[in-house]
Amino acid sequence: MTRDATRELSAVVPSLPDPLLRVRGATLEYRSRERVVRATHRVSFDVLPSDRYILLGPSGCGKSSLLKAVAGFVPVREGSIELDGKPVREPGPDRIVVFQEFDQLPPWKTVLQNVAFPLQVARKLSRKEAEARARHYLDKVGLSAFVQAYPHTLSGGMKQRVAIARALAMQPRILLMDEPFAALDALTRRRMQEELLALWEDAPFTLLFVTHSIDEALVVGNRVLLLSPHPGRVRAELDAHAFGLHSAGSPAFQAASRRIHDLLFDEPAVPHAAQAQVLARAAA
Amino acid sequence: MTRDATRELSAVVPSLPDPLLRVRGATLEYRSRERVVRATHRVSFDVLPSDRYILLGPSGCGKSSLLKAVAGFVPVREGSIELDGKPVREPGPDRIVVFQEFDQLPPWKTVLQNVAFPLQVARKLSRKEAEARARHYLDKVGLSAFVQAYPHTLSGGMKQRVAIARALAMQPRILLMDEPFAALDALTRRRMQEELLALWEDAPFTLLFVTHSIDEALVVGNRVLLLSPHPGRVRAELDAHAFGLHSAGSPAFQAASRRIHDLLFDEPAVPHAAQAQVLARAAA
Amino acid sequence: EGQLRIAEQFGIVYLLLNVARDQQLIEKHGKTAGVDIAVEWRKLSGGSAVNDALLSGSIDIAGAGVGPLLTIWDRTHGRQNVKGVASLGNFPYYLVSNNPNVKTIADFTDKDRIAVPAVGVSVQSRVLQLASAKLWGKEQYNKLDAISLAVPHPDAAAAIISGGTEITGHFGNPPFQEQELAGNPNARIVLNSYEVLGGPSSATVLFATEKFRKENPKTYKAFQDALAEAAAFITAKPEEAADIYLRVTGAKIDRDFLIKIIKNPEIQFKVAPQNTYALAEFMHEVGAIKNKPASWRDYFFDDALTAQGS
Amino acid sequence: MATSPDIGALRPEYLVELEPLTDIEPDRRVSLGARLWSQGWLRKSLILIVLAVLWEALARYQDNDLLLPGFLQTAQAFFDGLASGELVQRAGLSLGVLVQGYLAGITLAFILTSLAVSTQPGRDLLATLTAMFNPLPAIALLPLALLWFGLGEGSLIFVLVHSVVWAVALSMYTGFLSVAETLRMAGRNYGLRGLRYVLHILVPAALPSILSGLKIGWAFAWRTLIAAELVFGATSGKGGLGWYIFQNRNELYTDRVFAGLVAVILIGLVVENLVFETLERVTVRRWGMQR
Amino acid sequence: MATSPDIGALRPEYLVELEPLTDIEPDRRVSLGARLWSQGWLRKSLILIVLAVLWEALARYQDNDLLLPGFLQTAQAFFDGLASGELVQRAGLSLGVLVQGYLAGITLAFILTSLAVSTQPGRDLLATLTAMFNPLPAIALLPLALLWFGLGEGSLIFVLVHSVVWAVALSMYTGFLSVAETLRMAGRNYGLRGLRYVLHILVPAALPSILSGLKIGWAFAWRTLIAAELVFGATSGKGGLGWYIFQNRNELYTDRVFAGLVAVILIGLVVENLVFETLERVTVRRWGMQR
Ligand SMILES: Nc1ncnc2c1ncn2[C@@H]1O[C@H](COP(=O)(O)OP(=O)(O)OP(=O)(O)O)[C@@H](O)[C@H]1O
Ligand SMILES: Nc1ncnc2c1ncn2[C@@H]1O[C@H](COP(=O)(O)OP(=O)(O)OP(=O)(O)O)[C@@H](O)[C@H]1O
Ligand SMILES: NCCS(=O)(=O)O
Ligand SMILES: [Mg+2]
Ligand SMILES: [Mg+2]
Repeated sequence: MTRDATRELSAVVPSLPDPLLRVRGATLEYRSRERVVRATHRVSFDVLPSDRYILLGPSGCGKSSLLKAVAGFVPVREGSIELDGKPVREPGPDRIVVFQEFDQLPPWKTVLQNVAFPLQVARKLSRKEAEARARHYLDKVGLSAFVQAYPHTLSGGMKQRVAIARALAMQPRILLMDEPFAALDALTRRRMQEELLALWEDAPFTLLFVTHSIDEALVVGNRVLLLSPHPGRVRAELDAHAFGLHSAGSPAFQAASRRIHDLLFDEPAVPHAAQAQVLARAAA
Repeated sequence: MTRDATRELSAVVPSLPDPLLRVRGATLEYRSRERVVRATHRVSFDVLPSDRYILLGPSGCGKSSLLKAVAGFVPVREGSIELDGKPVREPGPDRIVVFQEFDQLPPWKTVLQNVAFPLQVARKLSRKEAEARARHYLDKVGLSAFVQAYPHTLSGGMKQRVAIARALAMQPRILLMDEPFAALDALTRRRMQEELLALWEDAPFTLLFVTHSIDEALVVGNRVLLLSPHPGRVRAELDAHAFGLHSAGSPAFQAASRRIHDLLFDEPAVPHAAQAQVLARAAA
Repeated sequence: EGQLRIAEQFGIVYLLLNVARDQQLIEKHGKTAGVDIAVEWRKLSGGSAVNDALLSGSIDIAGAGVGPLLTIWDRTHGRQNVKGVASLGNFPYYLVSNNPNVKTIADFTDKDRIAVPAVGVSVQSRVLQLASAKLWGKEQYNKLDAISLAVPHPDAAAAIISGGTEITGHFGNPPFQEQELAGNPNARIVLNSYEVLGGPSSATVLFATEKFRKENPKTYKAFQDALAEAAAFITAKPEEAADIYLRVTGAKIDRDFLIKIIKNPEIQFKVAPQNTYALAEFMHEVGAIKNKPASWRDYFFDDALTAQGS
Repeated sequence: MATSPDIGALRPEYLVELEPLTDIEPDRRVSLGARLWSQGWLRKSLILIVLAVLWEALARYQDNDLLLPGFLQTAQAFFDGLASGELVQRAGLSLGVLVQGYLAGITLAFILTSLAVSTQPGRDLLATLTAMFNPLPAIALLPLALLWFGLGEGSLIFVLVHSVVWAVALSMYTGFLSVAETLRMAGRNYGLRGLRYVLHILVPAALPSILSGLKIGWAFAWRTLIAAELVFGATSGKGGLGWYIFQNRNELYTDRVFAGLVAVILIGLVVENLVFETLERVTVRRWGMQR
Repeated sequence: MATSPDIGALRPEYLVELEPLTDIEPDRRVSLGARLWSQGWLRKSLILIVLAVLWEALARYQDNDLLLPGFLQTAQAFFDGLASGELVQRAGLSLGVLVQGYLAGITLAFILTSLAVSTQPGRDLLATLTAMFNPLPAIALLPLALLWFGLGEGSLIFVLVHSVVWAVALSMYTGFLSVAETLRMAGRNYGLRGLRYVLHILVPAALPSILSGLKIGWAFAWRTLIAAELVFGATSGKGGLGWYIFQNRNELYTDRVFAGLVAVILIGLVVENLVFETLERVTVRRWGMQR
């Protein structure tokens, strides 16, 4: 990454609030006995309080890995990740994640318990309060009728919506969402986007949001980080605060969308060819 | 369902070829000790040879269930499903499925083996032939560099691409794809759509394709079945053969997209409220 | 003092203990000597379990065969110094065969199998070895070990009685050997331990550690007196002894059959050890025990009760 | 796209106005045969009957009731044992010890496994101890048991713990290790750690393996108890089922030996079908974690 | 949206021209301590040494070498046994039988489980047989073994099979039942059925459970063999380790008894660390199915 990208952004513009999340030169790697896969390479960015910060990039570029690193599941191999000025060391309920996978719901808990349980554990709510809040958010994601169902009886999209409700109900310091709406139909997706933004309007929280939809990035986010193909490097950071739920179709929106599209397309040709970064055949 | 929707479509228009897949009044239900959930209610449709037939509908409306029923995994509770005039009874390699879930790849096989193995089993290819064909299709989905990787080291989108390659390589009688591109970024998704359509151009196959993206439905499909919210019933069958990869943005395309959008939106209000169809507290 | 934990094993060879227990003889003699003795009766199975229990201090008096006594005496020599307290009587061990071709041990062939509790190391095996040594010479003493098998008495007895298995011989003990003879017309005695050992000899004995004897002289004495009285009782009233046996052990063995065994003239209920030295000498000879006892007095405590032994 | 446009014209589009769904009819009745077949206890009883008949036939063929009494003869002895109350009392004594040893073994397994799942030395310790001690027969522990616990229940429980703990720990640990990564992450994300993490995430997620471990442990506890009771015998007439079997074996009452074994089998069947089966139904099967 | 527009102006957008990646540096060296710590055998050896020291200390404290000989004394007896060749020969004999019984047990378990996974009667049969026979101690089978197989290897293998088959079948079956639905569907979708389906899909998918079952089965096979050799103890020349232990126990050579047990333990450790550990590394752990 070039020097001007790693510069201290907040130092340049002193009137900005201190970043809540500060990622500096974060390199993420997965190591196994046979090979080392570099997922991201020296990625830096700042998420300010109340930001709706989007990570956008091609499949396999390390978006999920970055999110997991912020959540404390994947250690940085180089660089640093700080939350409120303190390095991220381990997972915690101040950073609730909506994972990309469908198996993130404990199958032994009903939909209601799935949402209520972490509230009891992490927010110290009584069972009653927790369930009341859980019902509230399950209603928002349109699953009121399924509160007593077990996860294995839900469709893919329904599972993801439970996970979304769980995360929203937790009201964490920073909400980490990994393609949360990918499994949802146009209508439901739209409703979810509305809910998310309405909640944010009510009481602004900080959001780190992975998506692969350019339009969604512009609608949901106020700031978009564009990542290069594997291994992910910062390609650009763009402003998106001007666009909202009702901007789609407007010429400015379409122009922004096209711009991002081109930034992604204009990568040196055959971006998939040399994807695997086989660094070494180490004997760990 | 009303009478005119269940009518024998091919009988009305005698010059059409016989349908490859014929679904008649298919009601699907999941039963457990505690409750019975009706996933679809008397759904009928015909898929003609070389159709690219799209199932479109809100989350939880039974799209995946329908696809699984066609694949032979979920029995119809009422009605019938016939392939080539023979009722579907069990799964088979003539109907290869790309599942919606990410855990459909045997974790004990590398990416290459995951694609090659079913070719050896079902297409009776030699190991060499199978691997050659597997490599060919893995290249098409941009995973050449990862042929030796195990599935657990892949990103969500990469896993789905392996499943797509596996399905394409099998060249089945009918290809069943359940939101195959949902986990993919705009660019990769576009490339996948192109690949799929190019393969179809090369040698037309029959495709039953679940998506929640209206645009994707219009681009990929030549025929779109619109399903109502839970439990899924046929809302409309629309023609989409006029639109292709390069139609997006054209006024006709946008009109078609809006029309479908409205059909989905115009459902009686609060479609999520009474979703669960708790038929009985049966003691099975 | 005042506490006595006794471990016995299964079988009629422990009849003496059963009578002492039923008649509360130990308590009685304890009272006479001025101690209240709380007696605890344990049933264990197998010589090793008895050894382990004694050495771990879980029991005070152990009952087992002469073979185990010699072994434990040898191993604890100069340490715990385990020695015999009394004999439980003279019982013959019969080697019973249901193979019509086998008249003496010389007739066993490779096809035959002799069941013993533990090949090579059980009393039965030792006796068999001694007999072999006499028959074929010292070097050949373990010739029959090759066709011996470790089989628990009841299974071996069942096999001998019902036939149909490879087991054609069983060197058992009472009452199994009597049951075999009674249960299968083909069964006959091929070898009698008395012949090998030179006359009626102690089969089952009681033993204890030197420490126990030293620290509990009154209890120890009371116990020995009780045994003596029990022996006299059985000899005098075999029928009553049989009833006691049935009562105490809860065994369901036929009463007449039991009385017949008790009255068997070859069986003598005596507390003084008899004719054990031949076995001890032989075990030393073949290296089973390292210390050579000068006489049977080496491995029995020097008590008035056993002074009449041989 | 390249499809000829007339195809669209051949297939008219259509639209359906949906009425509210009301006509959902009740269950189709299933045939009597199918309903009977769906009763697990009936199918299993059938199997038991077949086994009993086979046993009886085999016994008659062998015609050697000292080694293999028939089913009927054993049933007779069994009911005699029940009637006299002896079998019930003995089984009660054994079960008492068994349950204590079993629970102690499970607890120990849980502690070892929890340690193993949270620290590297714990992991090595579990692997090493299991590999070392699991193959050791109970008799090997007898001298130690006697030294430490004396003759009696203490030693029996010690031996039982040994026979339960390793198998249960192995199954539990395998279950823990196989919990899906996403689920682990979700649990850690709630802020769960240590014991709460194990209890709230790992245990339920590994429940299928844990249950199979518990079943195996239960069976081996029985086996070991029966074997150990032979050695430890009885204090003043107070022996359990193992002693009952041993004593009757000594007296060549083979039918009673088999009656004792039948008691073991019946208790096993009851525990399997009432306890474990129910547990599985209300947990792993209900949760869709097992078919 | 509601964010004030000036915030965007405060944070300039930026774009980075990416050069091809070349400067990926090699592995950081890890410290010697960390590298040593990462060696499993070293950590485990440490545990073994600690255990040996504890043992020796305990033995000296108890000071009763007929019940608990110390580590050094046992080591002496062990090396004597090795030197005389007796231990090796006995262990060889035992292992020979063990492997036969173990393999037969696994095969039977596999057949039962495959049946169970494909048919309802098979399922009932497995559940019933396991619940019935698993708790039965090996001695219970003695009369039957005598009748059917006579004394010697046949009977030993029969008893071994009994001790292996149920535990392995239970674990295997649990593993099969817990295979994720999508994976099953994928396999059926290939057109796999029957045995091929079991072998190509269920077995690898259930491998963690199967391996834990195999480990448990292996341990129980050892236990049972040792116990059974006492009983079926072959003829004196041909007895295995169990025989060696039994004989020496009878003769109160406790150090040799422990030497025999140490042989069992060592074989257990070798099998665990060479066979099972390797198997796990190249399968379930490599495949990400187990941590
Ligand atoms: N557990 C793992 N072990 C090894 N490599 C991994 C692992 N998880 C991810 N990777 C690799 O890291 C890279 C980035 O993966 P990541 O899941 O972060 O991508 P992503 O941007 O989320 O992609 P997608 O949009 O497809 O979900 C990929 O090349 C992938 O192969
Ligand atoms: N295994 C199951 N057991 C019980 N109910 C189920 C099961 N699978 C699905 N369902 C129910 O069936 C209905 C339809 O599910 P299905 O997965 O077919 O929906 P879908 O249209 O694919 O939704 P999505 O777009 O969210 O994937 C849902 O209400 C769901 O709760
Ligand atoms: N069947 C033998 C069991 S055990 O006593 O070795 O645990
Ligand atoms: Mg991802
Ligand atoms: Mg679906």
